[in-house]
Amino acid sequence: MAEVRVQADSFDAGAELNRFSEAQAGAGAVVSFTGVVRDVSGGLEAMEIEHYPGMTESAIATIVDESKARWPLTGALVIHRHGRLEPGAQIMMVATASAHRVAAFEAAEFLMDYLKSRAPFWKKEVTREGTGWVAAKDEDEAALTRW
Amino acid sequence: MAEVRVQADSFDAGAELNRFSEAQAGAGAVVSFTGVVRDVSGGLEAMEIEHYPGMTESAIATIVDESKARWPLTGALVIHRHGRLEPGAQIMMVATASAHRVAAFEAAEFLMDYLKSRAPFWKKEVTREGTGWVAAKDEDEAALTRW
Amino acid sequence: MTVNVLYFAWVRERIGLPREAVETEAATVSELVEELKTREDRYAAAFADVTALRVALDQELSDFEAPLAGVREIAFFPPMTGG
Amino acid sequence: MTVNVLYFAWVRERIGLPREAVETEAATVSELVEELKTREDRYAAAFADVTALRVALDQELSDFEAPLAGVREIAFFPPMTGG
Repeated sequence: MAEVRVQADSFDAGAELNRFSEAQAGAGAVVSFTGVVRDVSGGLEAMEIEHYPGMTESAIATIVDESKARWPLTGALVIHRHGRLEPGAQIMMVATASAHRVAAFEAAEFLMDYLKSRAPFWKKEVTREGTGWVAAKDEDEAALTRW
Repeated sequence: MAEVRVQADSFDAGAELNRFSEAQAGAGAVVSFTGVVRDVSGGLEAMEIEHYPGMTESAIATIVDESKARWPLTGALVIHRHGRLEPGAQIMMVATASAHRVAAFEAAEFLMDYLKSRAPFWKKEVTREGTGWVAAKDEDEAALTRW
Repeated sequence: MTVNVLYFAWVRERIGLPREAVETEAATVSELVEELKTREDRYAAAFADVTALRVALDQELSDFEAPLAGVREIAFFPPMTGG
Repeated sequence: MTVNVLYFAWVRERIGLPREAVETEAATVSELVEELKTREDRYAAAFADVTALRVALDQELSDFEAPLAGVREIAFFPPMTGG
């Protein structure tokens, strides 16, 4: 009913979406979110994602449990990569399924908002000029007040 | 940049998501929604979807144009089936892509809300006991006031 | 003038056909509806409660007070249930 | 008591190691931070502004006033940037 994967390997978002959807008996609505490394400045060589093994999995599981307590989901999926990712690479994906669209959308947004600020991942940008840790955005912390 | 398909044939949501995502240069966020025929009463044999050829395509194109005017999307995809669909079949999908997650989520929800009430499709339920047209829900009309 | 009138979903089922050419001098959608209702019981039944209906003129959503001048295609149908 | 102290992201880089065992009698996270700051400049630099830091006790987010009794693993890191 809920699946959480933290991995260095790439994943096939389309195949994951199909596999997830097929397992959702009774769901009329499936929502997916895929996050992709963007080359904002035009000079990004890679994004390095550090995480906290052990805590990462349990923190995501807690967030997923919270989403299932708030919305009537038939299932939820979270995949999040770590390690070195190049521009265009998929960083993570979330999928949610419910009888109705509003629950599926809201749960997916909730998962994304909490993964941004409450799952122990840190992003470092590698450019030709050097490296720098991505700062947390006030707007990401503020997004949590919606829930 | 925007693709609208109205078809009787089934589609592969995962393959469509991957094809869509690969075409979105500069997008950091891709959101998809898939609608599936639910057997609510336990006796549904099929859902028959009637539409208005010609107007369907132009109405959806207008809705997609409106979403692109409201959010900075790199692309949008709408696929909607018509004809006889059995429980578990995918009815339709929407995908949106943008630099940031909030725009991609909001645009996908906007497209869904408008497709529900402003695209000329009508659903008829076929059960062992007979057939009946699905009534429009007040909540679906009310959802449009959000935008 | 001659207009193509289209019916969808239960409007189509009640009237018993998906489209027909109609000769009319009606100035508005409402006037056309009144003309159709006098034709036969099945039209009167389909148009008994126009608040349960929607209308599109030349494939764009419109309303029952809209003028028909220049319109070639008129469609009547219940509220849409896509998605 | 001996606790495992973990550092992530720029905290790890400033201190120069990802984890270490620390012998301490500190009653709270804040007391442990004060002890660490007296060790060497790199610790003082990493902990100069604790409002820029987050702390997890036994892999659960906590705060700097939390007691350390019974805690085996303490992690310091900047605000998270997942997703």
